[in-house]
Amino acid sequence: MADMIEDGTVIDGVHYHQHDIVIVGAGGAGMRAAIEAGPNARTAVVSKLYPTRSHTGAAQGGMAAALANVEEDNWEWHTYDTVKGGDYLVDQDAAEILAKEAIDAVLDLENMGLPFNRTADGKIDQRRFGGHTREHGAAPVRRACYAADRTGHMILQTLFQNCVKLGINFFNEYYVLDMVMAEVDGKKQPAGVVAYELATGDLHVFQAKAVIFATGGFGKIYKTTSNAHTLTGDGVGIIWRKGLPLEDMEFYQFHPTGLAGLGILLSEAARGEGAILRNASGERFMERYTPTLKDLAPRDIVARSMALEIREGRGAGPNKDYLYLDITHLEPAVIDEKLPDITEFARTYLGVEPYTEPVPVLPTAHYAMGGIPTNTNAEVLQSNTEIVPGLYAAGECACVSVHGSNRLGTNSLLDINVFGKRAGINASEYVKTAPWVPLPENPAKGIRDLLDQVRSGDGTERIAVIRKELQDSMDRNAQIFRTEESLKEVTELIETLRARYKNIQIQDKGKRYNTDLLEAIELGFLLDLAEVVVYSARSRHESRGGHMREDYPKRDDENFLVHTMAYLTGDPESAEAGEHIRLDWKPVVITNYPPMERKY
Amino acid sequence: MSTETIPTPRSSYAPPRTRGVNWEKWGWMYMRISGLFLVILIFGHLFVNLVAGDGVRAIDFAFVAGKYSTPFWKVWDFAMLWLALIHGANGMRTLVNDYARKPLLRRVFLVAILVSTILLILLGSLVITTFDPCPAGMAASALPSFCPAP
Amino acid sequence: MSTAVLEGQPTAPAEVPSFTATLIIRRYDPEVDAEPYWQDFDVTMHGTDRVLDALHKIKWEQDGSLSFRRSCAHGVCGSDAMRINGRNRLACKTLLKDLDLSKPIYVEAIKGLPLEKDLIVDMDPFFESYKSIQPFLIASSKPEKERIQSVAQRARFDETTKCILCAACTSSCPVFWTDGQYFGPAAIVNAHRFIFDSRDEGAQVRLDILNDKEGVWRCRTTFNCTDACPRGIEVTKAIAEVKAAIIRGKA
Amino acid sequence: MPENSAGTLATPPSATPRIKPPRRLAGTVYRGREGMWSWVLHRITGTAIYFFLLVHILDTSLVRLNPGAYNGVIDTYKTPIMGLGELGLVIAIVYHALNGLRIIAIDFFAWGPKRQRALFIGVIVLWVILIAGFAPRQIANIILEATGHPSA
Ligand SMILES: Cc1cc2nc3c(=O)[nH]c(=O)nc-3n(C[C@H](O)[C@H](O)[C@H](O)COP(=O)(O)OP(=O)(O)OC[C@H]3O[C@@H](n4cnc5c(N)ncnc54)[C@H](O)[C@@H]3O)c2cc1C
Ligand code: HEM
Ligand code: SF4
Ligand code: F3S
Ligand code: FES
Repeated sequence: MADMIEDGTVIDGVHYHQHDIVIVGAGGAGMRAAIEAGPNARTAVVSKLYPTRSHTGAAQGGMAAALANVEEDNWEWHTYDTVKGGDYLVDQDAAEILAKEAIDAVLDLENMGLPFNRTADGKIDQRRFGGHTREHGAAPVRRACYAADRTGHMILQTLFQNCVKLGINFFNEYYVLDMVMAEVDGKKQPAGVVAYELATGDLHVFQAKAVIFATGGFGKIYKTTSNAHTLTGDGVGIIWRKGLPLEDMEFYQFHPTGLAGLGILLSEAARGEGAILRNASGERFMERYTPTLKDLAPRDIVARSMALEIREGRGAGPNKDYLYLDITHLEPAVIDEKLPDITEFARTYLGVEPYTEPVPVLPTAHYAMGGIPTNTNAEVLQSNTEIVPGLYAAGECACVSVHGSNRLGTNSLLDINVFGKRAGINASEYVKTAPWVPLPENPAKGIRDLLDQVRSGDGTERIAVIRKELQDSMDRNAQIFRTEESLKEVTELIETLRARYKNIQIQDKGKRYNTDLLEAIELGFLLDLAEVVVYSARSRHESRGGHMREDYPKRDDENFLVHTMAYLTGDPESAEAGEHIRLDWKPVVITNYPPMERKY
Repeated sequence: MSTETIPTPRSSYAPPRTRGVNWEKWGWMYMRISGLFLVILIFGHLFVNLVAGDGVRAIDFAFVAGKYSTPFWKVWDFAMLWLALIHGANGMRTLVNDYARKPLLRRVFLVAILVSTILLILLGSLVITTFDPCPAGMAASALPSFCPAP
Repeated sequence: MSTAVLEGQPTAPAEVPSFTATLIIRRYDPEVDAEPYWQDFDVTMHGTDRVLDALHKIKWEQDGSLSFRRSCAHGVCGSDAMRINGRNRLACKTLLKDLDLSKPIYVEAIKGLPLEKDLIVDMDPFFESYKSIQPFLIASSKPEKERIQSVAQRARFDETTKCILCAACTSSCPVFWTDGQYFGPAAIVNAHRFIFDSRDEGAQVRLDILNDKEGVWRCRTTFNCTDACPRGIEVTKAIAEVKAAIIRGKA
Repeated sequence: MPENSAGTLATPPSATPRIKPPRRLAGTVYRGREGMWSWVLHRITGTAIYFFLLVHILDTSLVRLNPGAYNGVIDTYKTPIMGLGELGLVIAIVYHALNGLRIIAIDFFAWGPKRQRALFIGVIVLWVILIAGFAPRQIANIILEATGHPSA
């Protein structure tokens, strides 16, 4: 056994580091964890991007918390909305924690310096958001705390600022590509991670007592997405390849209002401030679908209604294939104060002036409800009940599950703060007593082989082509509406793409900043995750939240009020998904809210 | 990959910022305040010397002596001399700091500016304060009209 | 109609007439090149495409070794500041149709930071400078709930909270190019964000830091930073406000 | 209105370019705008004036040391070449002074930075006017001097 290798050692070109806690990812969740872990344990944050480039910075609308600063509200209503919004697939104990700790999460951020918008009496201002209601659905409530329409930006900046203050140790532009696991007392535990340094092409092994994954989402399995180019689900993919389960992967959220054709998001905050969705004839069609909440219904419902409008020929534009988001009735001063960025997006990218013209919009792939299963302590599960000691996950890459089958707007920025913090606290507690897990011999070997193979590959396939085919097909077949037929089509495509992926060639053979190489590796993760998403979706014969099966249009609580747990088994190289994916089911935790029909 | 790795391309951060007397703030203020005065002083100077009367053609010793016979123009030029020279020298210091990268070269330039400024200010002040409008040995035609005949 | 309603894309972009753009990119790979050199690429693009799309197209279809940073692709993460036709821009926020396409488009790395490869520069000096102005709230009390701040007090520093640390400003500053010692506009913008925050108690510390030889006084009001800022921050104005605060002795 | 905005998706590359391509050098010259070029000019003029001032103090000092020599030097100022040089100097000083006032306005007034472009245009306009007023006079004087006017 290589056992312990001292910090700073370089063996055979591989650099070794030792930290009590290694956090993978420097987005909102990763940095929130670092703020808790940093002062208590030797912590390193390893991120493939400079922290402030993380996609948390793109979040716009707000962060939910029942502060009751502007109108009556309480955390119990928030819990209810979260459960109902997630179509009752939410683990209710977790949702309670989320809603309860929301208040402190917001106050923590304010104390750290986040410049929230203010009410007339100087308190944190709040606004409406889809699915957030008072008195269990009676009417929309102002619950989202916000900083103009760049709440995520301000969260990311504030967390980074506090990391600077605490002197957190960052390894920026280091791509974590593998987790090293070793057996302790017959149980698999993380011993560290292997990272690729973009600048030099060197490999680094970060030995750690505890590893926290906070690598964000994987929206790039789709073509039209609000997600960044870098959101390729590496963390989720690494966990998957270790044989650990992934939960509820079929539930992917489509946000109703992406800029048509581009996917750039126009926050729900626009509708929170009064924007209206209209079809070609100018009709406010959401009144027909959800008379109470109208445009502020949860995202799955709005996105589905939009898709129906288009399907039934009421779309706008020459091809009747998009709808309008109308804010022309809002005062320009209000728009400038509360929605400055998104109006600028419309101007810059579509050349539309939102003061006077409605903006063409379409649903866009947005958020992964599923991911690495964790309990409410952010500990990663290796089965329905058992945890992996020392392994944590938080943020979009994790599935607690507080979002169930459909996340409410503003609950994710909340999620990353609440569970990021929990991950940081729990990991620091854990490493106080936990022993070092010995590193196996040559821990970087697997990744070095993979990199060498990709680098030296002389096949005929280009990664961009494979990626595009995947993304196009996912958009076509695994989007808002799914059928057995469409899912089968994309399953078959993924099978061939996986085969073709083995025959790729990259052009950049160098060491420095070889983004060509990393895009190839990222594509590997995308293929893996798309396969799990589609496989899980095919097996869920019901419609719930973000998962709409046209061939099974009803929710089926009898058979499917359970979380999907997908495992990689057998020969991962085997062609058919069924040969290497095993599905299992995990019960949903229900405390106060028995499943009911979902009406808004 | 072998043990041999290419040297890290990340250059280390630049040396610590040099400390010393903070000339910058007062220099900055000075540039602006002196600038305001200089506008009046220089424009007045230019006007009287180059525009009024016969313009540049009128300038000769007698012209200067005539101006300096009253304290008004002495004070004027004295102020202009000091303000402009220090302003210019401070401006040149900025330039040198910006563009002279080698520490030695920078030093040489800065000292040169300092020395020349002091010398010129002294020289100029001396000239203005001790000016004699009717020096001996000049042809009467070259002297201002108010000089007593030699 | 098939099951998938939102068949592929809104077709609008597909109908857009395509056009050829020529990009001339300043390439450099220290592993093989002694000096940076210019290389031409022709790409077929569409109406709403951005320079970033063109770069991607080159990377994905012509030359995979072309290296540049990017992430969000809509101007909020600050990854892809580069010099496009002689001015600092975000590639993801520069639409091709706003450029003169009858001539080639010149793309090169931002200036003033060490060039690493192609369009990638070493950002560490930039972040060091940012860190040295103590970019975090300094406040002694820890209230039970939120600190109270009026709408007007909040508005006072709103503008400078928009910064995405893209370095477009700092690397457009002629003073920064001279020796790279100047704190640079981005650091000052981020200091401004705290100096004028009514909740912060560290204004004096930051003003002292920026009163340094390499601080605000080196700014010669050339406005390149303001012109370059993709977030529309009036950077020069923020710097002027910091100067004024130093002179008055308090924010 | 809807059709209109749909059309915007299909806008072809606009005919009026905003940023024109630069010259191709080792790296391109930064295409700054008014602010940067005004500063470049300010620097150049400031430096030019500074060197003139050094010489000017030296020659004026002759007034104290040797009036005869002073007249000799001043006479060279009246030659056409020096006359033109002097014109250049005035052009430089006027620009530097006006732009200096612009900088002061930017620094000390809240509206300054926002109006810097307008101020720059103001500087240029005033500059041209002042020079237009001064140049003919100076040139007339030079010609008169060159044609041997008696006042020397
Ligand atoms: C446009 C948009 C708007 C949104 N608006 C809202 C909103 O208004 N309210 C709300 O609640 N939620 C919103 N969301 C959702 C929310 O922003 C995200 O879910 C959340 O920010 C995810 O945070 P994270 O910390 O998990 O991941 P991220 O912020 O995405 O961070 C991921 C981190 O992991 C790192 N990483 C990834 N892979 C690797 C690797 N292999 N090695 C090392 N590091 C790696 C990255 O560098 C990055 O630092 C929005 C999302 C988008 C896209
Ligand atoms: C006529 C009135 C003048 C005004 C209003 C004026 C104003 C200014 C101002 C405000 C600056 C500071 C610029 C900055 O900080 O960015 C400056 C710089 C400078 N001035 Fe003047 N000035 C005047 C005359 C002069 C004279 C007579 C000289 C020469 C001796 C001179 C030489 C310089 C130089 C060399 C600089 C430095 C330029 C730089 O750093 O870019 N100025 N001037
Ligand atoms: S001030 Fe503007 S240009 Fe400068 S780093 Fe911030 S966002 Fe970028
Ligand atoms: S570009 Fe530089 S000189 Fe000042 S106005 Fe901006 S910091
Ligand atoms: S890619 Fe994020 S700012 Fe351009």
